[in-house]
Amino acid sequence: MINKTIKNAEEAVKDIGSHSVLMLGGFGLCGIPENCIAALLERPLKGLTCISNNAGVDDFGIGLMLKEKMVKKMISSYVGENKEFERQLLSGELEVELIPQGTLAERIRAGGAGIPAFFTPAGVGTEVGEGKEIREFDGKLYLLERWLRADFSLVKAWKGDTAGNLIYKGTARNFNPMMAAAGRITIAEVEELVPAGELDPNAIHTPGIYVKYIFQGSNYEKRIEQRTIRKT
Amino acid sequence: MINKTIKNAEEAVKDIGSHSVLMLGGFGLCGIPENCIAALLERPLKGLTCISNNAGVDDFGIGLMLKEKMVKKMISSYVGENKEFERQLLSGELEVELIPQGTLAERIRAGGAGIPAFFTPAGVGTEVGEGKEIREFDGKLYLLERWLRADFSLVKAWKGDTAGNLIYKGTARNFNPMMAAAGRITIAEVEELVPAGELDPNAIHTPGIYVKYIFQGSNYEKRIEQRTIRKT
Amino acid sequence: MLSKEKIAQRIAKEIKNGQYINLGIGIPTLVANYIPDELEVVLQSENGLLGIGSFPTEDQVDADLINAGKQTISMVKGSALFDSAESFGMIRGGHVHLTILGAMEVSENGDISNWKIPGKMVKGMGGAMDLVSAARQIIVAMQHCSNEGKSKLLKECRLPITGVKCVRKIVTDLAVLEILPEGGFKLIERAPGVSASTIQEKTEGKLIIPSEVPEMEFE
Amino acid sequence: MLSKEKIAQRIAKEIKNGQYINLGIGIPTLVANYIPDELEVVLQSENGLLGIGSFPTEDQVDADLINAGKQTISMVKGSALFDSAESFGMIRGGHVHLTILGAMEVSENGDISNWKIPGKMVKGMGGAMDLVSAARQIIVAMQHCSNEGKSKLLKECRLPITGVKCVRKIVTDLAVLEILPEGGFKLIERAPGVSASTIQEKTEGKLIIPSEVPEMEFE
Repeated sequence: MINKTIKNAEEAVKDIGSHSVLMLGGFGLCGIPENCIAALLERPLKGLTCISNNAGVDDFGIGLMLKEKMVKKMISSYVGENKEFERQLLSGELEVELIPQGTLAERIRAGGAGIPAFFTPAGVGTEVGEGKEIREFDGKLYLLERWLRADFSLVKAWKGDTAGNLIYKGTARNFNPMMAAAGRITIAEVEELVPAGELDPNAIHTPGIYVKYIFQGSNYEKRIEQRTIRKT
Repeated sequence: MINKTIKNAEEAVKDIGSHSVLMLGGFGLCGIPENCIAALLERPLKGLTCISNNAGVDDFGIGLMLKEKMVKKMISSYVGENKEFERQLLSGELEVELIPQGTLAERIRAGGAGIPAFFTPAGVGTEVGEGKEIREFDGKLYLLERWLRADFSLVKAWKGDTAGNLIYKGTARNFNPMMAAAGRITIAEVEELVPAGELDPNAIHTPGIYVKYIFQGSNYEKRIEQRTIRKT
Repeated sequence: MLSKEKIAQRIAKEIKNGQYINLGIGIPTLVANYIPDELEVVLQSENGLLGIGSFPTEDQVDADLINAGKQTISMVKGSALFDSAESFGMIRGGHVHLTILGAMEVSENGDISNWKIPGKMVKGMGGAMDLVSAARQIIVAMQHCSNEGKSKLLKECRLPITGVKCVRKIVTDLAVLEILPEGGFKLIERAPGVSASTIQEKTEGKLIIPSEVPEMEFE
Repeated sequence: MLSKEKIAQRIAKEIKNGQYINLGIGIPTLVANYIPDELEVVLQSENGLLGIGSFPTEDQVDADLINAGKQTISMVKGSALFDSAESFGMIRGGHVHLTILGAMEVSENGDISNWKIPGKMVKGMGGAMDLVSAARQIIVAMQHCSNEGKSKLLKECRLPITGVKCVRKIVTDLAVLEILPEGGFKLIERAPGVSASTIQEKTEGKLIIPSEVPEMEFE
């Protein structure tokens, strides 16, 4: 089995250049590639396009990359919770493309699966549909949407093996599997890296074929945005 | 949690009428809904449209339904291994639509996922492309393909719970998950049915939302088409 | 006038046994607290979970298990986890029966605005456009008027819309209203102590008032 | 003239370290037996497996684990199982590096026919159209001539085609050939003892014969 192991996040991101298109997994701060983001912050990068459902918060996740002014453009579905983001957007420093969350997920899935375009009902009659082809199927209107692909996809999984197979945990799966497939070069960071053969082939969420490099991350903070507790 | 359990295959297929459109999971004879097929054979059905990657063999699987002349039309990707099928086709008794396997899988997935149409490169310049819209994206030609949906989807899983969640085994997964999502009414037969809560939510292949009825099947034959053995 | 909790409580009465339901952020999230125990329903979270449970106890908190509002949650028995493409396939494919979500404006033909205030707020639409384009039934939970007292039930939406002709039912702090296929808000129920004429005053869009409009009832 | 095993053995030399490979039914399946041990490659089966292993022993046979030819198989360490939509997403998305498949005819511009003989055979295309439309590299394994001695390397395919301008390399019982971007079969290697003129005789399409054409070498 092909061994995809590399040492750490620093090695993982060393070939990422300015003006690259990146996909970063996660929903809010859940399932984000913390180690890769930290390593990117150490590099003198500019003009990145980041495709990610959210843009982190002011002091964590992609928010830190925004602070360093590495990001030229964000492609996201929801970008609340972030003041620096709002400032850069309103001042015109940052380009933003907002996409319905399901369309974002499906465009990324299409990128990995070799589907250059598809029709979806989301956004018909709204700003999102402006300039896009509209077509009727069985009496309902749909928009034509294109695939999304990236130069590098940075994904985070719970467990992984040296062959690049990944298993996510809970709702930290979210955008990670589709992004793993849609990156020309996909880098996976995992909480636990095991030898090929130790994961149940039937329980794998991302087959290793999509993953170019894998490493075991460290010091996961896993910050919680809304810590809601029930008392008993 | 919603309980979707029914007693057996007989109860499962009792509402299926003549001229229905059915999807049947499986690749070859691997992962086919054996119990449901057996129960269908006991009913006086006619004019069915069956969407299934293959058409079984002469004396097993969908082949048995062909013998009973229940099937008006097959939508499949590969139909070798079946003499009665070939006879009915050449005599004009049976309509057949052959679809590239990946296009078949994606059209079914699209049906379940609310994507009415998508572009794929498979079949461009061939008979499959005749009469279909062709469009160029990034210098490559693609065909526009429509979704497929069914009145009833009959799927077979390894384990299932009363909430309809399914886990498949080995390569018996194949078309079953997409079909489960693309049926207006999806019936799942499983080798082992457990109470809701006993399956790991992280290991589920088909979420229960897609399944209307579930039952524990019996007497699985699991016939092997090509028994290839290594000696040692 | 109803509190947010009362709006949620009233909406809960719309829920039917066996439904799969997506609850939006805000008042819709509160609806979960009022679903009668005898109903078997499943709550979907568009970030990848079927079977949302209650908030976790202190020692159950798991950063890897949140709802679409980024709140920590738990799972009920029989839950399933999946990725975002599968989740929105579920939504787009019409497998979710009921979507309950908030709105900034609703128009008399069922258009809804809830994602953007030009020049002021740029949070994004999240999953709302997908949900309203595909759910079989959409109920909106909202305040009848803005903080400035202006009606949010309009002839036409002024803010950029989230979806066209998709809202069927609205529960506000003043009333329950249905949107008629030919357009117009039909008054179905009044909040306790609120008169039809008050509701008329606070509704900019076309309001249809039947001869009898009962008050909402709460257990 | 090469046996099927020798054709497979020659094709195995085209395989590079680190490749993900889809092997078709027939001669291509045999290629697996000749992949050098020092190469780390992964075999994909389009019915939902990455990491095909050897045939199982009698007591390992599992009806739920078959390859695309419906043969019982085993899995290597590090395998992954998935559904057919994911499998063809992988193929269509260009993640599979190399596809090796059989053909009934190949034309000098790289068209391939392998799924239908009108009026005679109606088996269907299976996954072949998806594979040839998307794989980065396609190698065809075939007999140079039909049982009746007619060339199967043609100016234009006569049978319904499976894909347009997609074949890059062909290994037959007589020769290794490359299809040139501008069209034409370029003779790369001859089977041991087979002369270029014999190959010319048996090739209907345009054959380009370089001044030196080495014989195939086998270990």
